[in-house]
Amino acid sequence: LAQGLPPLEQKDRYKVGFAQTESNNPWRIAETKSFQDVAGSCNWDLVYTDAAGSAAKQVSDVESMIAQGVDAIFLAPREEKPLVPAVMRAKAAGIPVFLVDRSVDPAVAKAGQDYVTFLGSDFVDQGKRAAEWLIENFKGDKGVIIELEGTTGSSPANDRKKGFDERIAQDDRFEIVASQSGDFARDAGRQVTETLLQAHPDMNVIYAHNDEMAIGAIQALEVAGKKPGEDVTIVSIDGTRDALQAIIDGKMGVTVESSPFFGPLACDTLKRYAAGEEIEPWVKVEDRIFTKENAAEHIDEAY
Amino acid sequence: MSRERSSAERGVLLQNPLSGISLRRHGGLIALALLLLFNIVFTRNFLHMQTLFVNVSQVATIAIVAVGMTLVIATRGVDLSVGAVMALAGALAPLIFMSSFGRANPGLGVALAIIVPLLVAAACGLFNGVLVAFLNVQPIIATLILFISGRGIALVLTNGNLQTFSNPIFSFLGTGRILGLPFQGWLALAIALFFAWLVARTLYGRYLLAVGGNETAAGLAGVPVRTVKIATYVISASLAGLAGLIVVAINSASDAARIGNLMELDAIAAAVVGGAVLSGGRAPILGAIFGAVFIQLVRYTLLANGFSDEVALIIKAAIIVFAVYLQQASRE
Amino acid sequence: MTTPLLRMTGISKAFNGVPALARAELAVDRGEVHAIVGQNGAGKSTLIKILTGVYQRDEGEIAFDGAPSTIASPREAQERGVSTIYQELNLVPLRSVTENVVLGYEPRTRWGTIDWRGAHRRTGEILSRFGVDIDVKAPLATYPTAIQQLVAIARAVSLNAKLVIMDEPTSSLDEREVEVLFGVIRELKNSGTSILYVSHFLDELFEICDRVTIMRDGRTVGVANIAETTKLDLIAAMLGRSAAEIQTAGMTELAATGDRSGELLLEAEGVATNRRLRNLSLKVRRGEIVGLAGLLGSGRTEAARAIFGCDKPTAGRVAMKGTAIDCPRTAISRGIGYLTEDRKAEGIVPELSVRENMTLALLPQLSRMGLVDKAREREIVERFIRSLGIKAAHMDQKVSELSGGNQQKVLLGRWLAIQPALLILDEPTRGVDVGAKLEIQAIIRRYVDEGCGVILISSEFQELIEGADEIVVLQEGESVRTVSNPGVTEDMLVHAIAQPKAKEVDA
Amino acid sequence: MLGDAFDLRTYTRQLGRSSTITVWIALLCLILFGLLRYDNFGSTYNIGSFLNYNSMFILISVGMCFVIMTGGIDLSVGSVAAFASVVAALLSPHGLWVALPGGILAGMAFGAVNAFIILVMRVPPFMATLATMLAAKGCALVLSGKQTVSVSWESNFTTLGMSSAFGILPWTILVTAIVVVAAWIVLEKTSLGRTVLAVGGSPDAAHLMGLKTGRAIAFVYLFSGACAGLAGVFLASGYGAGQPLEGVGWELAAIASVVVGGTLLTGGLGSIPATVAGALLFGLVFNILNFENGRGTISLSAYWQSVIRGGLLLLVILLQARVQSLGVRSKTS
Ligand SMILES: Nc1ncnc2c1ncn2[C@@H]1O[C@H](COP(=O)(O)OP(=O)(O)OP(=O)(O)O)[C@@H](O)[C@H]1O
Ligand SMILES: Nc1ncnc2c1ncn2[C@@H]1O[C@H](COP(=O)(O)OP(=O)(O)OP(=O)(O)O)[C@@H](O)[C@H]1O
Ligand SMILES: [Mg+2]
Ligand SMILES: [Mg+2]
Repeated sequence: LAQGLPPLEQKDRYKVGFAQTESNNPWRIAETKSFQDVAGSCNWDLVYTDAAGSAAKQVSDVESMIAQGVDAIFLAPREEKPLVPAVMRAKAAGIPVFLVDRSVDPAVAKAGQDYVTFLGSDFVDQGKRAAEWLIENFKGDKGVIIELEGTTGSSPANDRKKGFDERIAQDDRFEIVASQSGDFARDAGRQVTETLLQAHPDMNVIYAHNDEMAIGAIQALEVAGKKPGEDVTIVSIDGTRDALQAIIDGKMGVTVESSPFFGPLACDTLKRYAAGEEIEPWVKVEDRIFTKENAAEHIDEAY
Repeated sequence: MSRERSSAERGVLLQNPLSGISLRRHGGLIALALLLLFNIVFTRNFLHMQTLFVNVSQVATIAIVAVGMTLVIATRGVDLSVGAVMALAGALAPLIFMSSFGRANPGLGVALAIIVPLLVAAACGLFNGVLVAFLNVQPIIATLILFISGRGIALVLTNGNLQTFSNPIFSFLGTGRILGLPFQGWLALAIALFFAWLVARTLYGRYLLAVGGNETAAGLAGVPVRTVKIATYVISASLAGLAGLIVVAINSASDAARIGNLMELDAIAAAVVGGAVLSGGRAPILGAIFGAVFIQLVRYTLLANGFSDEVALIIKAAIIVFAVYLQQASRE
Repeated sequence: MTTPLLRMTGISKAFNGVPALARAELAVDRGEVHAIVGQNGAGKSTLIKILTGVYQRDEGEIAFDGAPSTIASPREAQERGVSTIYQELNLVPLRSVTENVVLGYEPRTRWGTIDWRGAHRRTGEILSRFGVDIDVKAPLATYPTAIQQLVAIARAVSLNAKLVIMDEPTSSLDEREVEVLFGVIRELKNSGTSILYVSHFLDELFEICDRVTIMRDGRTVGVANIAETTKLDLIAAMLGRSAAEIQTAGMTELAATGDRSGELLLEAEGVATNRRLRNLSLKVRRGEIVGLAGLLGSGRTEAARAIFGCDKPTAGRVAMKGTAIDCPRTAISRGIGYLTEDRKAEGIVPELSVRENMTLALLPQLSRMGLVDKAREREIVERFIRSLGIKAAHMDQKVSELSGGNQQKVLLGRWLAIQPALLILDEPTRGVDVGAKLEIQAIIRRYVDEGCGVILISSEFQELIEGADEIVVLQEGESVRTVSNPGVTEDMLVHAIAQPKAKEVDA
Repeated sequence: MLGDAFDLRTYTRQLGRSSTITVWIALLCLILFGLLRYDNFGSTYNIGSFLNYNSMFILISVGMCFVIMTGGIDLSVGSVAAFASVVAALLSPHGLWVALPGGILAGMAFGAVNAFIILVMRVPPFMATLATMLAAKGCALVLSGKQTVSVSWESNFTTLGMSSAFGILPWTILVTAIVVVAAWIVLEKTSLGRTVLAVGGSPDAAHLMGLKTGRAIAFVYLFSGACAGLAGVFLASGYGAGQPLEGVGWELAAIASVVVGGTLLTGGLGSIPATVAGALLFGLVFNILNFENGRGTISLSAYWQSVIRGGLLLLVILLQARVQSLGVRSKTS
């Protein structure tokens, strides 16, 4: 086996820790639920902790899992850097760690060495794909973009901004005239859009870092008498049920999937690892892209 | 004798409205005027009906909660639970009108979806009030309990799920218009006027100020201290519940994890900028509305002029300090 | 002649445009006990606060100890050798007695930390000079007002100041403590310390002071050697009237007249509360003033609280016209009023106006369906401001801006306004000037003559003896005996108070 | 009835002692509960990591206790700790002896700003520190470029947060213990500490008594800032990153700890050891909830956890009220 990774014996039943970051949005809730569901089918005793948005608490949560002697830990890191100690301590205690949905600082901790693998998608890529869809599908000659950022300073917000902004800069039809935080929330997304609409009445594209803010933006547009989908193109990320419905209704252009359903993949990966298989350092989740063409087929799987 | 007459004359002088207008006395108003001026010059499309509309619709919830907060602060308390109570009320409403009963009786369903959450909110206020009035728990701590767990209860009720709906009658609370301005704006105004009248003209108002000013003395003068306190917390929570319903109605969605997040801070800031003193004994209700407008306008200004979130935080902090400073100076 | 220790000249001070002092003067010599007298609101306390840097003067000069004074804060005042006992007791109730005495001047150990043992001992020693022997480690708030006042005095005296200012130090002390205080003042004087002494008890001045400055309406209207003046002259100067005019009035206005066979108003029978009231029995009839006498801490205030329903009785019963009292609200609705002893903590609501303070207890009667009838309110307040002679700029002035004595009148007005059948007065004339005192006494008397009952608690024997029809004597929370007027003399009363417990009832 | 509620005399006599007892009893009960119910709850590993994590909360609670004793409040501690963690992380390449004082000074800078706004501009502490809470968060984000900031792993900076003195006692715990003892000595044994209490008890009186009230108030905010700064250094050093988004809700946790420890929010009374007990009590709840989830019988959702935490706070408060009234009764009978 790879250097230093703690082994996992093959057992019928595992005591598995899942260290969740927070539960204040539908995406996280769907992710947690996915783990809880799979715990039953995969024969796990799930030790679930919730760090309530604090990286430090999440490290402490992982430590309490270590103290309880779990067999393996699935960690959804709050942040890349501060969770490194949690990974290291688990490794020192001989417990294999699987990272879920976000990774930790690759400069300090390495897959296949300090932790088993990272299961997840690439936030930067999500932003980039949203930009690409926009570049391909935008009909007008001048795209005036308002960007609704996620929680200031959070890594998905930073990454989704980076991916989108870099890609869109390569096309001079587009200009981002305002970029403000809507805190990943519908209400804030709505209020920010209402305000920015006043300051930038000529805007015709909204890029939201998640679907909730996009829905809020749609509401703001409607109140202001604009037609979302016609006057204003909306691109977003996540793939929630409401977003798919908005796409079907023609109010939204695209949403790049960011699947929260890690449970089955986690179960599978754990089994493979216990069986002694070599695990690739990044178990990529194939994120689909939902548009008018396929939204109707997938709406029933959405959360 | 002669002295008496001259004191009376001085009284007249003091009450003379003209002698009252000075820079210091109206610091808050001047700050607001400066802010407006800045916007008129620098913010695009500021003098626009739609701007007024947006701001009124956004300020309404803060204003409503700030009115209740002002009353609580007047008793020397503070209510940290408003945000959580908003979430609780906001989570309940869709549960009710989307239940099978609510669907079967749409009219009654919506009525209940407004009344029941308000009652639950009032019950939260009762809980806070009883802790404060009967068990002498310090208000910050008493209301901290619901601050911590109120949102949790809302999340348990909804299983953490976002509830989305389309219900035009209920949504009127948040999206309706009267004379071109948002319904909730008129509602906030009506609430403010009502409570301003209540404080100025009624027994409750006088008792409120007495309890906040000197609880012991008030009790010895026959003021029903506990009743007054409990009533005040109930009012504050009920108003928060109403604000929660409005938020849910605007969004056509209820997200218990987010409704009313950090509302307590906005409401307290609005109350204090409006002239409330945390040591109790004053209840400037119209001031609270002024404070809410001020805070909303600061937010709008920073957003519309493209200040990034982190810089906006620093500027907002400076403006709050400055506004309270002016408020303070004008009182001394 | 040497330069005086303190000379204040041409001091003016206005609050919100309302002058409190207008070119006031004051000079205190070294080693003298100098009094300031004047009506309530004359500006005595303000003058003192300007000296100690609490307020900044608008104009005028101060020279202290031979140099122009630059004192800008109480701290500096203390450092320059001025220590002060302010009128509104300024101590920290939650902290221990020791801390209240030594704070800022704690004895230190070698390590620079506070030497608590030394501090407690020192505090004990200082207090024992005043004949007070208490647990100095207990929070100050656990002791009655009088003890707190003595603690304040002890602190001021222990600072080894050149000038000790005492603003109404005796207002809550009884005669014994006053004597002790005078002893201490004489000691201070002999050691060369000057004392500035403010009091409304003019008799005291003649006993202890050398010179007196008289103030009226913010002005200094005279300075006199005590030996060369009379009480009457002082009063005349204070009030700005002629001596002859004053002389016609008696010294207290309480003097009993009417018959005392009125209907029984209040009856307390073996009442005990868990605030150290152990066994109180008394009866009050219409048209009667019942005095409560006792030593400091004998439970007079506790008796009043029990009657008013503030403290739940653990034994016995209180009945007003046959019905029981269980809380202040019922007491008020049954027609009882209670003027408390501690004006600041239990009386005024400082943020509210004179008007709002005065009608606080009356409000239920002033309002219909929860709505306050403002016109009637103003009218009533107007009337009481006039009849009580309250000096306020206007009725909407904040009550905290009034002088102490005027605040007291506002509170008296609060209770008179409800037209109670029974009024409990705990030290009603504390801090009230002679003129006002007579007025208040006259008001009480008029009120009793109209057929109401009064329970009067006073540390001034004169007030009790002349005023009360019956005096119930308390010892350690028990009503031990009753003496009846006419015929009570000061000696008799002192005897009754001091005599060891043994139930007996005078005829 | 009014008597019970407003009897300051008996209240004060009882308050200090009985509330302190309540928090110790509650803490003891919780520890016993954990020891009896869960395996490994009492393991050195769990105790060590528990104390290590909670040392940050103990620090800010002690700072908060001083502020509250003056009748003030410091809502900025969480953001200030986050800000200090960013500063310390940025300084970490220069080693612990630069980053540690740097972080503490960063915290004290905000303490100084608080003191200035409160003392000079006379803005009430609640509003002043609410504003600096926003400002510190903004500064942390600006300084960090909205990213978590990696600390240097080459310098000795992480020694503080990740290793132990003499190989057994984590440095964080040791340092925290020293701060707690120092704070306790200042409060109980120095003029400054007593002035702090006096200022809280009655600000006017303290001023008229000639105490240096301004100095005491400035001190408590500086101290609270320093404690938050030190907590921020722990945060950076122990978790390998400066985190501008940390510290949310820390101020309320600290206030709750202080109050459960028997300190009056109106000032004038307070106990350092009981505050520490309060901080441990709240930390323990999280620890126990994590263990409870590990028993696999029920898997408590995060929402239930917050309901339970609120419930526990309620319980402690009810207990406190009960003990107080018992105390008052037994005292007087
Ligand atoms: N802080 C204040 N604000 C406004 N007015 C004040 C203030 N302090 C005192 N005054 C006014 O100044 C005048 C003098 O008050 P001061 O307290 O000096 O009287 P005094 O001679 O001490 O009376 P007393 O014997 O009742 O204590 C009063 O009319 C009072 O109302
Ligand atoms: N010298 C003392 N040492 C300790 N405690 C005292 C002392 N004097 C009074 N007390 C406490 O105060 C309690 C009652 O004080 P209270 O104020 O009711 O007395 P009072 O008779 O009303 O006197 P005052 O005239 O000062 O108001 C006593 O029961 C006692 O416990
Ligand atoms: Mg005076
Ligand atoms: Mg008394």
